[in-house]
Amino acid sequence: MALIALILLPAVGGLIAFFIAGQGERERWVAIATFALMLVLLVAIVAGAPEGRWYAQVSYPWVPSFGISLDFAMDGLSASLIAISAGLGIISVMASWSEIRTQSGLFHASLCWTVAATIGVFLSFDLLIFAFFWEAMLVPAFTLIAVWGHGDREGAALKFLIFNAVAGFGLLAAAFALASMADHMTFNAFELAEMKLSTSVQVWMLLGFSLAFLVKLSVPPFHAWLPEAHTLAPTAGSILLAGVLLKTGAYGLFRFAPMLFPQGLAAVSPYGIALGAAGALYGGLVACGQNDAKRLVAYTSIAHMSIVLMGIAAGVHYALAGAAVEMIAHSFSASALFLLIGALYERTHTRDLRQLGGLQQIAPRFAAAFALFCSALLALPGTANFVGEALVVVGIFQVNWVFALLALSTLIVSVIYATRLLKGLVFGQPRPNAPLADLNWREYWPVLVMSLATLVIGLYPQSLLALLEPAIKAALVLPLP
Amino acid sequence: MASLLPFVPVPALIGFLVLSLMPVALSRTVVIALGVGAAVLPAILFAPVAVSCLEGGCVAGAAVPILSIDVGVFVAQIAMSLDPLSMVTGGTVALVAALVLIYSGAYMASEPLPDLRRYFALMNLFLAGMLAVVFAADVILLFLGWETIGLCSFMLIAFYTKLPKAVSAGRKALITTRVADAFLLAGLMMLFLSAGTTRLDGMLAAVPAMDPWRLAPIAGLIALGALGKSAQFPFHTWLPSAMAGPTPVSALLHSATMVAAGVILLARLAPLFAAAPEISAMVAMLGILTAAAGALIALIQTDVKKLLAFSTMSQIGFMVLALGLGAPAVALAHFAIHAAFKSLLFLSAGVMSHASGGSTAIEALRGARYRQPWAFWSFAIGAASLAGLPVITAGWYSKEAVLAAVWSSGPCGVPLWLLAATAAMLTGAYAFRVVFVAGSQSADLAAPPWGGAAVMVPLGVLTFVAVVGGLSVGALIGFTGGAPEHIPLLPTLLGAAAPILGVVLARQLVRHPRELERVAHRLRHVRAFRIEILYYYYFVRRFRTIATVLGNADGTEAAAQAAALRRESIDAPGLAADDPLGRAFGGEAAQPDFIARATDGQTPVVRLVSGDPVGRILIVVARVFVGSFVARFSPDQIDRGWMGFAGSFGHAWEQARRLQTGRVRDHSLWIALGCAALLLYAWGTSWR
Amino acid sequence: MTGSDLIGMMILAAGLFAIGVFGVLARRGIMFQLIALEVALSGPALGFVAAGAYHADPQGQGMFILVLTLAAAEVAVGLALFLRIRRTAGSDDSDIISGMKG
Amino acid sequence: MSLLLAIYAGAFALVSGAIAVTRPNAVHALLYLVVLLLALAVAFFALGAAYAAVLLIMIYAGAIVVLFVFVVMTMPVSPESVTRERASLRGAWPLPLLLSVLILAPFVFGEFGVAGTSAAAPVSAQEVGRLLFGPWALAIELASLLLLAGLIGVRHIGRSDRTPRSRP
Repeated sequence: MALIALILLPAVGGLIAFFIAGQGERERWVAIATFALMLVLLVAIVAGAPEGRWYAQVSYPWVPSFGISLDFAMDGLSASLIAISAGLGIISVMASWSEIRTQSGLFHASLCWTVAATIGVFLSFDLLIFAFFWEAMLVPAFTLIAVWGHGDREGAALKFLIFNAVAGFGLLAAAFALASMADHMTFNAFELAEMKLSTSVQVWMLLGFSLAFLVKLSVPPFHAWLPEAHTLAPTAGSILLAGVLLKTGAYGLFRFAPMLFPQGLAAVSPYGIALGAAGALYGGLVACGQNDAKRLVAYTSIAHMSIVLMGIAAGVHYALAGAAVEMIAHSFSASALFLLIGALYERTHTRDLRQLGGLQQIAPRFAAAFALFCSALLALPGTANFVGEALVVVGIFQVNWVFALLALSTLIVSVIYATRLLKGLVFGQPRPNAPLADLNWREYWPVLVMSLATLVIGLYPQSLLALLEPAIKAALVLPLP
Repeated sequence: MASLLPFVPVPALIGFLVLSLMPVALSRTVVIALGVGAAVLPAILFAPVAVSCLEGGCVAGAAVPILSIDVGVFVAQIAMSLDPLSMVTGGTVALVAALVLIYSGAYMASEPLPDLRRYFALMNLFLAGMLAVVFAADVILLFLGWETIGLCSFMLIAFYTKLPKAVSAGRKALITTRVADAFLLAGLMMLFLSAGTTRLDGMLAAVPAMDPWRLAPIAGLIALGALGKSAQFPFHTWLPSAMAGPTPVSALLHSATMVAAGVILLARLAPLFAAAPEISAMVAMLGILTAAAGALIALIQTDVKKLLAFSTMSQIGFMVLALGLGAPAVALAHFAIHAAFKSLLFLSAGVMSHASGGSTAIEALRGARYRQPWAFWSFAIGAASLAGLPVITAGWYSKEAVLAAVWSSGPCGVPLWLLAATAAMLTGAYAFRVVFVAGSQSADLAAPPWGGAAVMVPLGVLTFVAVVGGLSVGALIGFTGGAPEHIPLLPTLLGAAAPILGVVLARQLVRHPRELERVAHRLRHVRAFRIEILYYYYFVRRFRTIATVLGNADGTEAAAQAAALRRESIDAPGLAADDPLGRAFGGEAAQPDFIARATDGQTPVVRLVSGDPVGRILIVVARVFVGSFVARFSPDQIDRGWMGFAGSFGHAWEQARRLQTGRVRDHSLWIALGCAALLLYAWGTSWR
Repeated sequence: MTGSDLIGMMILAAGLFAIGVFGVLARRGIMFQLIALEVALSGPALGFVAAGAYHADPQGQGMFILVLTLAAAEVAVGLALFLRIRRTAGSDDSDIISGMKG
Repeated sequence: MSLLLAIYAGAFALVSGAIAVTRPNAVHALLYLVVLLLALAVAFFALGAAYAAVLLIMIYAGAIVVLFVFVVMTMPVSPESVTRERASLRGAWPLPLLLSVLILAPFVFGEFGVAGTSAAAPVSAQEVGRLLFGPWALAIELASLLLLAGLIGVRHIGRSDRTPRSRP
């Protein structure tokens, strides 16, 4: 029951925020309260969880004739992702304190509804409900970009919607095909996992599923929507997009691909790794050429998510652990960078690397934050990204050392774009007569929390790995250790 | 009592921490008391463990786990091993260290307080590190101890920081051993990767399963690492120059314990080397080579400490020879006995040189017999044991065991035995050369009052061990799992004759110093023996020239000029303007346009500082890479592809529109067509 | 009434329907299309009654009655449209009204 | 109840339908339509569906076709309209013919599995009435709704003095 409450809470919170949106900050505090309440509820669930992998499991038959039932379950992986979503929710509200003036009620409502839908994705184990939340996620995200974005925001929002909605059909089609194959039609992922399908059928099903996941994961050639969506979205929008929405793709692949189609994934895994490696390299190289800071970070997200894909496709223990950690680490680094660049944009109204610079002399806090998260971007040891990417590369070495070399080259490219971002923003001479206010408390505390998280996971990954261990074991496909 | 083992090195560690980090100013006596106490305690703590071991408490491979680090993907187990090997070596190290520290309590008393405190802290840290190496049952603790003793040897060699020679000797020792440690680390890592566990016994269990082409490099690398630390042939240059440190340091580190760490490691990993015969053969060759060369060079030395250093190198050559031929137990026995009499020699030489004004030249010791009778006689007994005079000294038993092992080690055993015997004879020669010089008459007989219990006790104990220790050699070999070799009478007799011959040769050399000079002079010119200079010309000098070229010290003014340019923030167009190499490229026009285009007018990626040719090449390559390769990616072709695809829908719509004529007839035509198609399909599939 | 007889009647009904469709498609005049529509409608009517007869089930004729009502309503509206078009567009050619042209 | 008569009448209806559809002159087409309906009625009688046949004649031929006649009367059947119809028909008949053949083919060549014979007793009007006012009551209501819709549609379209309202 608690799990359904976890989904309804942000939904209802959004509704309340929408209706009481008078002048003043009421709806912002309601949003923050909702997300805080969610975190408390999550902690309560995890604390009171029985032994074993699942912290909580609930199942209500909804349409028995078609075998559709509301079954939600939460384990280590989904718990941490939900915690991040709620945390990023609070951070995005704080980040858009001064930025959003018009219709802020609707803004905070769509923030809450996006998080509600993503939590639905993280919890649901019924394929139809999963597909429902998968599509439901797009609507509030679309409004976030379309209404409060910059520049050609409608175009970017439309592109985002078309890409993801069309890909969602792949998921839906595969889900229905899979459900109908069961002797009695059922959408429950656990029952479907028991079905013995031939490898070729599994591969086709996997392609259907992974179409949706790859587009949401924005692995090149499916990444075209991400740069515009992230660049033209408001700060809160890009934080949520990078921190939460990208993770639903990774989560789906991590959870359902090995569970439903083990042989399929094993057969496809070399191509998956190759795609991931090529994508990471492509994302990195394109990022090197960008002049707009936010676009650069958007392309780095593409590179990092391709690395996650490589980890999952490799299927060995190290790689999966690496992918899981990389997912979470990327949430912190990407959203922090978007927050900082957004704050910078609010002050200087430009994101062009060639015009910015010299933060070191005039805004030390900015410079410090950028330095830390740029180092996280290039996976400096000691940051969580390093743990993720190192484990992925080690895992891939076990599978195939050629791809591992390719993966390593992505790390090299990551140095190029990370240092370019750092040089563009922090070093060099500040523009002569441009006084820049340093980070105020609203922006400083979220960045502090996220940098602490990155460093703690970076220096002591055991804390996170223990949490994710059951999920990783369940996702093991290849016979390798 | 076995669980006491992990606590044996702890007092030494605490001693180090207290002495080095305690902010409180300690008085001289407290420092000495603390230093010596912290060094003696491990020996005391070790006694009960040894007793329980003797009663059969320890079997090969038993280990006391200390802590385990769970790295998520595998569990690293740090443990200390409780087997005969660590008992024997641990006992020797603890005993010798305790005695040397007691001796140095008196010997170093005249040092200024801060140096004294630093000395005792470092000696205690060394003891802790050495015990860690000796007891380690897993690779992590082993390498931790290994590096600590390397560090302490550098700090202790360079103890007299004011002497430039000592500091350079320290650096030389550190660099050589670090190079060897790098080999060792590589070997251990490869061993870990193929064995999958960090525990030594686990690794040794995995050795038979490993295929030979993977095992050979591992064994080779580890052997190189061990030989480096034990100052064997390719890495031996640092040991003689390490004598620049204080005598107790040379006594403890560079004679008994540290240099033998390599031997201990090779003994512990004996099954690994047994599985790699060609590597063991190489090790044996290096051992015998160093033994012979060390003995020969020691013969022509004029400084007693240098002589003893070469003697240590030669004796360890014997041990390595025994190891190479697959007799680790014999090597360990020789190590134990050698540690005793070599530290005895060093300590007594220290006393004699201290008494004769501090110089360690052999000539300066002339007449020490009458000035320092105690010290002289203990030195003489030590020398006897080193030479291996038959029956009466411990050295003979252990050397005899080594020679027996060499004799019965397969086909080429006999020639090796001959070489080893000549080396033994030379050892006898250079050992007794010093004794005869020290024993002869000398003018100034005044013996300044020096010594005292703190010096005499260690010398006494060591002399006792040097003499009586021999009886225990057989038991030691049996205890550490080796089988004593039974060889025919003739080689044993010849083995016994060799040292006596050595003594006669020594007497000849002392009586006719001039021949020795001629021999020494000729030897010094033999290129093979001028290894010291060899190293200098081939490695050090070349390295220095490259470093200066790269550093391009004269490039500094170019840097200053560049900085000036930048300050006025003149946006010099890229490479050419402010950088000497740029000009060398042919001035302004030469700068390729694609670099400018790539960095599209923004300030060049990196302002090139000082004339660093290699650095600049990298920068140019990076910018070319950015310019030509990355630039092609910047407008994200895939994104344009998708938008093009989306655009194509526009044209498709144009055609589609023409279809919609709006006439009722056409629309109903399409409807009818659809209906016909459906009927055909239905007929095709279900009606049959 | 054997099965093959029923098949025969069905074929006749289909024939009627086919002719009706031909008429609607081939003729440009709205009136002629309406007439063709009536012919097409009579096809299913025959089919229903034949099936009803075969199974001796009144539902066949029930359906026929529904077809009748459909025909009536449809003709009424069709003719009203025809008159309307003739008054506004001035001709009874169905191609004139192509306002829906894409 | 003779099957032969039913099939013969059906065929006759088919032929008259074909002719009705291809007449350039509207009145001729209408007349052939009436012939078709009458033939159909004969077929219904042959099939034992007397009630349906009577309805067909009364309502279909009697009322609906008469409606047609009224409207055709208002149409000037001038010789040039006839020639125009003939020209338009000549130019456009191949494709629709192909299409109607395509629609007919499955029925003709499809081997339907209707096996066995059934005692095809004539269905009396009582049974049809009992059906209509029994289980089919709702169907009849819907039929009446359909007619009402037709009525309203005709009234709305048929109004002459409609002033064209400006679109909102």
